[in-house]
Amino acid sequence: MATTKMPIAKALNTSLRKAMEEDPKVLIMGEDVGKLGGVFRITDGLQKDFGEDRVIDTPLAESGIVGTAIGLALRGYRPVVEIQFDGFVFPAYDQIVTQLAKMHARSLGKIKLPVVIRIPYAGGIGAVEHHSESPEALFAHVAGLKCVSPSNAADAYWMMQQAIESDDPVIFFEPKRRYWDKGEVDTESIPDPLHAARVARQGTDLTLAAYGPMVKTCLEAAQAAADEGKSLEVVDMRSMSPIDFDTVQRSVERTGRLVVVHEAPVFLGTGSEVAARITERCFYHLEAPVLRVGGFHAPYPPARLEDEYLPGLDRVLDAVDRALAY
Amino acid sequence: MATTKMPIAKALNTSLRKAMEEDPKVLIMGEDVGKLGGVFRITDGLQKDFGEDRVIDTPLAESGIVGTAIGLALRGYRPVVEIQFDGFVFPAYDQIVTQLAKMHARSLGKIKLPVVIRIPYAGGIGAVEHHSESPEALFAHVAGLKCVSPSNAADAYWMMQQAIESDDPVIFFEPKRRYWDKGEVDTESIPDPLHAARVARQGTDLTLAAYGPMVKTCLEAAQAAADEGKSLEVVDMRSMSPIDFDTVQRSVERTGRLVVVHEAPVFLGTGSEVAARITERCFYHLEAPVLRVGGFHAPYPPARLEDEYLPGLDRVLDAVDRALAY
Amino acid sequence: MTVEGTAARAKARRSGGTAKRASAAKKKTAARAKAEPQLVQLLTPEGERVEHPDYAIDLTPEELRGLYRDMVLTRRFDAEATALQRQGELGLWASLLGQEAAQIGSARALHDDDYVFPTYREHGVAWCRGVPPENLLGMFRGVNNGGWDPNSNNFHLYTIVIGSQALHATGYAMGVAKDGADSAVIAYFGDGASSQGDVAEAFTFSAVYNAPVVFFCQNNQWAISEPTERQSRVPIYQRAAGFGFPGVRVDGNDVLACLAVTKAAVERARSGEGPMLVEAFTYRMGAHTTSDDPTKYRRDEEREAWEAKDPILRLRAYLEKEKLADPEFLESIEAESDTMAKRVREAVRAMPDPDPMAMFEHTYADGHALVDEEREQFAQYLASFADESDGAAAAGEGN
Amino acid sequence: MTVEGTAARAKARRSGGTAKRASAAKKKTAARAKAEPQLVQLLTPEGERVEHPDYAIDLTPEELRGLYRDMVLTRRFDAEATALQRQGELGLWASLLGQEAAQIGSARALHDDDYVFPTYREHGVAWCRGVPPENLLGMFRGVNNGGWDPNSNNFHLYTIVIGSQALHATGYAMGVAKDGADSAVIAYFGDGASSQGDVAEAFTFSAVYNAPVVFFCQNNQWAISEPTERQSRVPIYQRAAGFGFPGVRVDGNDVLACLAVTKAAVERARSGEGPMLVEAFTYRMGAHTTSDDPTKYRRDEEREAWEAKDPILRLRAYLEKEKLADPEFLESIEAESDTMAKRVREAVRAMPDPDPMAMFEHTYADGHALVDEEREQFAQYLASFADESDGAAAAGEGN
Ligand SMILES: Cc1ncc(C[n+]2csc(CCOP(=O)(O)OP(=O)(O)O)c2C)c(N)n1
Ligand SMILES: Cc1ncc(C[n+]2csc(CCOP(=O)(O)OP(=O)(O)O)c2C)c(N)n1
Ligand SMILES: [Mg+2]
Ligand SMILES: [Mg+2]
Repeated sequence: MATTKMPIAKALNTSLRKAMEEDPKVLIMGEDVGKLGGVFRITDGLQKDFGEDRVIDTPLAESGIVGTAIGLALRGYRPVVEIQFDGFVFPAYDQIVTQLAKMHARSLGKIKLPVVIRIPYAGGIGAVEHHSESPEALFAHVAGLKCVSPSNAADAYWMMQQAIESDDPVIFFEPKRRYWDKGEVDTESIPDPLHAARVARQGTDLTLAAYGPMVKTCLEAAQAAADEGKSLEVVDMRSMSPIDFDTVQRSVERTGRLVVVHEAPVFLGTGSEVAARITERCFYHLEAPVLRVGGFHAPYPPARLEDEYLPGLDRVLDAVDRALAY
Repeated sequence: MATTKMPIAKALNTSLRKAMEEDPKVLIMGEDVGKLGGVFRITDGLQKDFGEDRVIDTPLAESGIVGTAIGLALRGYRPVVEIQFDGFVFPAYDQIVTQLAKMHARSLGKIKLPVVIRIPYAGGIGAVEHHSESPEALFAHVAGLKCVSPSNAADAYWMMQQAIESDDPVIFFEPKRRYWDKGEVDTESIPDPLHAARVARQGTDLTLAAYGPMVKTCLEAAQAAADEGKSLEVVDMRSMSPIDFDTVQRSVERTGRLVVVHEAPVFLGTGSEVAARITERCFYHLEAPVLRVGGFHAPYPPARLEDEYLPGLDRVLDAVDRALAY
Repeated sequence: MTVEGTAARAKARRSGGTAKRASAAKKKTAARAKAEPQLVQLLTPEGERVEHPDYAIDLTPEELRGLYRDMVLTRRFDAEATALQRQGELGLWASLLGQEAAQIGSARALHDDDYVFPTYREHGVAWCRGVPPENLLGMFRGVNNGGWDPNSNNFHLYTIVIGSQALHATGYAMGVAKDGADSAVIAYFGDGASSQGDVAEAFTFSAVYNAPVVFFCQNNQWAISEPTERQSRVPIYQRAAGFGFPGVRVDGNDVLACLAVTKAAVERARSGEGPMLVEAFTYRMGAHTTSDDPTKYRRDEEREAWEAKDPILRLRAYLEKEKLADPEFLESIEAESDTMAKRVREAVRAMPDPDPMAMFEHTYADGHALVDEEREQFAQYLASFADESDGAAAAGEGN
Repeated sequence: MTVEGTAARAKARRSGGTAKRASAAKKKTAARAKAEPQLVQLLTPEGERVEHPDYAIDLTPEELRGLYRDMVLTRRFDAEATALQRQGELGLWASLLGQEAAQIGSARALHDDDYVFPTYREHGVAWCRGVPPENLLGMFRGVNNGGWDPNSNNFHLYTIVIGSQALHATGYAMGVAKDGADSAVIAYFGDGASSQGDVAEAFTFSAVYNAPVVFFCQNNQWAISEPTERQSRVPIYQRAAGFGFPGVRVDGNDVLACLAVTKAAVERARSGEGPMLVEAFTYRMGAHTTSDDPTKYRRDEEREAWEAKDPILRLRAYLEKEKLADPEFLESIEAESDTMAKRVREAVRAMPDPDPMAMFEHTYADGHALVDEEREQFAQYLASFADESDGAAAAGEGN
């Protein structure tokens, strides 16, 4: 078994390298992805080994990056685009929502756009404005896109492989503050399907559902709760579009209670959809309303406030307590 | 009393004219808003009377329109921007989300950006692609923006007055297929607050919540249901950010059942937030899960399919029946 | 000049207005008007053949007649589509009337393996690429959002959001270069679209990567109700130089000049010299679309002046003068037009409405659980009516 | 050329690659290198005063010393901020090292009633506008996202998303013109930002409305790790002509030239002649920010070559040669620098962390029900800890 312990960042780098080795049509595009290897070094060493023709430093224009990636995909390439930080994806939003998401349908299936857009997202790294946002709901709402976020190194490796293989556009949200978290990666195992959720910890009293950076937080919360005698199940959703409601539903049917956790603002965040749909599916199983823990309806705050803004153990457990109190 | 019967389009035109007369800082900007008076004629006659300096035909660049509107607002103007159709707002999305929405907070309150962005939205007019979309959730999720949509002529008149008076950016969604629906407008009455919902029809068995174009559909559904002996209450939400949950909650506390209706796709549409929050607030009052009727997770379909795609009487009543069956 | 530091600097105060600005602006406008550039022209409005030092062209009689045929058939198709809209068969139509030379000339400069990215008005280009004309009408009828396979004719789907396709063309051309292929790519857009950031970004990317793409801007003088002065205060072809590639303005109503200039531009691209911008100076003779009423914003005289420059009459005058077209030929083209129009009309009328379940197809290539769920629910919903009409009365009226 | 119609057109097929492209591209590059344009320069790297036909300047000794003082203090402030970042007082710092002349020269060309739209690196411009230097540090410390009132000094907040502010400046300038005021607006941006569609749209809008705005591009040769060739294959100042207004390249390490050229540009704007683009050719001597490691992508020799062109040494050499600055003056500036640095250091260390409840302030000017609800809930949540610590132990650890 080819199992190695590596951080998420390295798992992504390894996965990109493998995809490039296996398919000459795979390209990397973005700002500073070449010599520098990206500001987070996710593409480190790739330009050196695959050349400037396949690892492309682009002009500083996100609409241009995604727009030309679409053109390259039309020509048969499989571009993997890096957006430097979450807050800089919006200049490309029109190309993503209006073209990338809709061209397959517009062509009645004749055009396929296997484009991956990698976005290091979410907070917790003490950064300045626009470097800590969680915009996933703004993409998941849009039909034609798929959205995923790994929470650990093995998923980072495999989900990137699967995203690149996908013939649909995938917005790949990378939990930047977890880049250095290490985990075992088995490059010869058989991975879960890209859009399947997974029970990351079993429990009986309440289900915590999360994805990306908040999975770790939820696992820690579950541990803390266990010390207090509460048994929490943690579902790693992994995919925000589609959402694997079946897995969440099965868990809630067992536990009767659900708290959804994400960094993105609660209002119209992905948690609202989980709450609405799981309530519909589990109306007679729920002993408490689905509660949500997430960001506030405010711009992401300056770094010195982010610990207050971000859902942490205490806020998760506060919601757990409230749900259990029903 | 200055009450006149007029279509929504005329009410908007009258309201814009009034705002321009009363405040020389109010400007109109957009594509074809001048001589042509806009493709829907909402700004008809305004350039003739207020001049090219106040009713500004812009270059065809939506980011430029919103970006310069921000600059004009910084200089003390109150721009009212027209986006020609819903699907064309995305080139401006970065300026709206990253600048317009956040600059007040970024400046710790020192900068105010009283910009109104008018978007004729939603479907039902048999148009080609990009001319029938309902992107409101993509704006309502973003802190710093306010989002409203009138359903009738009186609201169109007054809500536009209030949006222009507001010191916050307002995304003003105009239900384009209702432009020609007539209603009484009393220009001397005292309007409801801009973000207050309103019970548009009283009922006892179930609440229908909707805004913009779907209010009429819901009122018709309520009428049809009445003929079958079911008493539906209709709440005209009017505002999607903030949502007046109190009014919806009070209604649901009376009826015990809620169906939310919008044209936008159900998945992560505003209905998901209404469902999640009302379930939280009314957990012990709800006799059925909150159901949602809306668009499918697909690009807006070609015109010959829109009658199937759009929520109509039958689909609303189907959801009503399902909710009542609990 | 103030050179003191922080402390000495007084709080800023705005001074009152002056009239300086207005008069200077006026001077500017006058200077601009004088600087109107020359067009590349090979055929005058009167049908005289003229030469241009940089752009020569030598066509066989058959080729010349072919261009005439293309233009006449395209115009006829366009008129038929307008009529079909009036008759309620189409929801909308965007006429190319007046732009036949720009479209046919540029499209006939292309090879089969070149790739075309159109706007929503390139019906003449589509014709030259071999897209069956009736296929263009699906989206205007509302039965689809693009009714042909882009790869069958290397002719991309119509793009409605203006300017976006310039980037797709650039990316495609970057791929052509990567493949080492020697084909070219052409992106069409309008004078209005030239203001979009996406078009500027396409200029930047194509220049930086030396991509084999030709930007073909049909400056038809109007973007719905806005004249070109709302988009630029200098001729649009001049935009290119500042991005590091050449631009040229061609008489867009002169099919020979459009052909010659586009040919030169695609040859340049193919031989690795990178992008080029062609501005075809032409005129939108009709309304923006069938929904538009140009009397609201432009004067009839303008249109009338352009009628004298008609692209078809001009070529016809030349053909007749040179005895390249006899009445028989001209009649045969008319007859062919009639047949084509009839065929198109019948084909459109026969276009079936799509099946409602088609809404759930093609959102994704690899499937999506939510779409499956919604498809299933909608099918059940539809089925419930069947049940009801078997049994009791339907619940509501209409959908 | 193919002139047959639909039926005769064969299905498109791509032909194989050729080597033509590569060799042509090489030729191009060679031609480009030759065409490097002249910079406007008034002070050579050796400190010699030279004249330029279009840009004269005549400064008093005091003004010259003022420019020197501005540059030295700015550099010292910048170094102090870098040190503060290393000491953990700031989360990040974007150094302007090497760009002092571009910033001080351009900023000293402005009137108090002109309005400035900076990027995130215009610390020298902020200094000239009278923004207390420590106020710039709040956002880099993470206590706010912009710590000054833009209207106090007509100096807008730092804009991080590159290029966006060019449109704000243009809109502001459109407003100035509407008001009939005779002030000007200046928008700063970098070579990297010049690729953004927003910058092109700002060029379009400013030209079409003849807005009194100066676009000041500091081409510091790098956009993080990307050299300017990744953004443009011709000098950036040439971009302007294609939008219908002048562009000029100035020696960005020559404070006199930057002052003279910017002065001409803002005067032009004020007198109603519309926008102008100034490209200040300079160099980012340090890392992009304190998070960046330039050894990954650029060679030391490049930096060393630019050291010889240092903007401060150059002015100092001139002042000394002309006997405009004696040791006493130079020492006084050093002393002033020390004092300023100390004050800044102390001010930063004293900056309090914001109150958590501040998250709920200023999202809206007129309030918002959801914010009120969340504020209330969060206050209750915080209060619950107070309760608990009164009574039992806290539920979890950390937030
Ligand atoms: C981004 C965007 N904004 C607005 C529109 C609405 N619109 C459709 S065509 C058009 C005018 C385009 O003018 P031009 O580019 O000159 O092309 P023409 O129609 O003259 O061929 C406008 C504003 C659009 N399609 N896309
Ligand atoms: C839209 C956007 N994309 C990416 C970034 C990340 N980023 C910050 S600065 C920078 C480089 C900017 O280079 P340039 O414009 O030359 O300015 P300089 O930093 O050299 O002053 C990048 C890519 C950003 N801030 N905004
Ligand atoms: Mg046009
Ligand atoms: Mg730079």
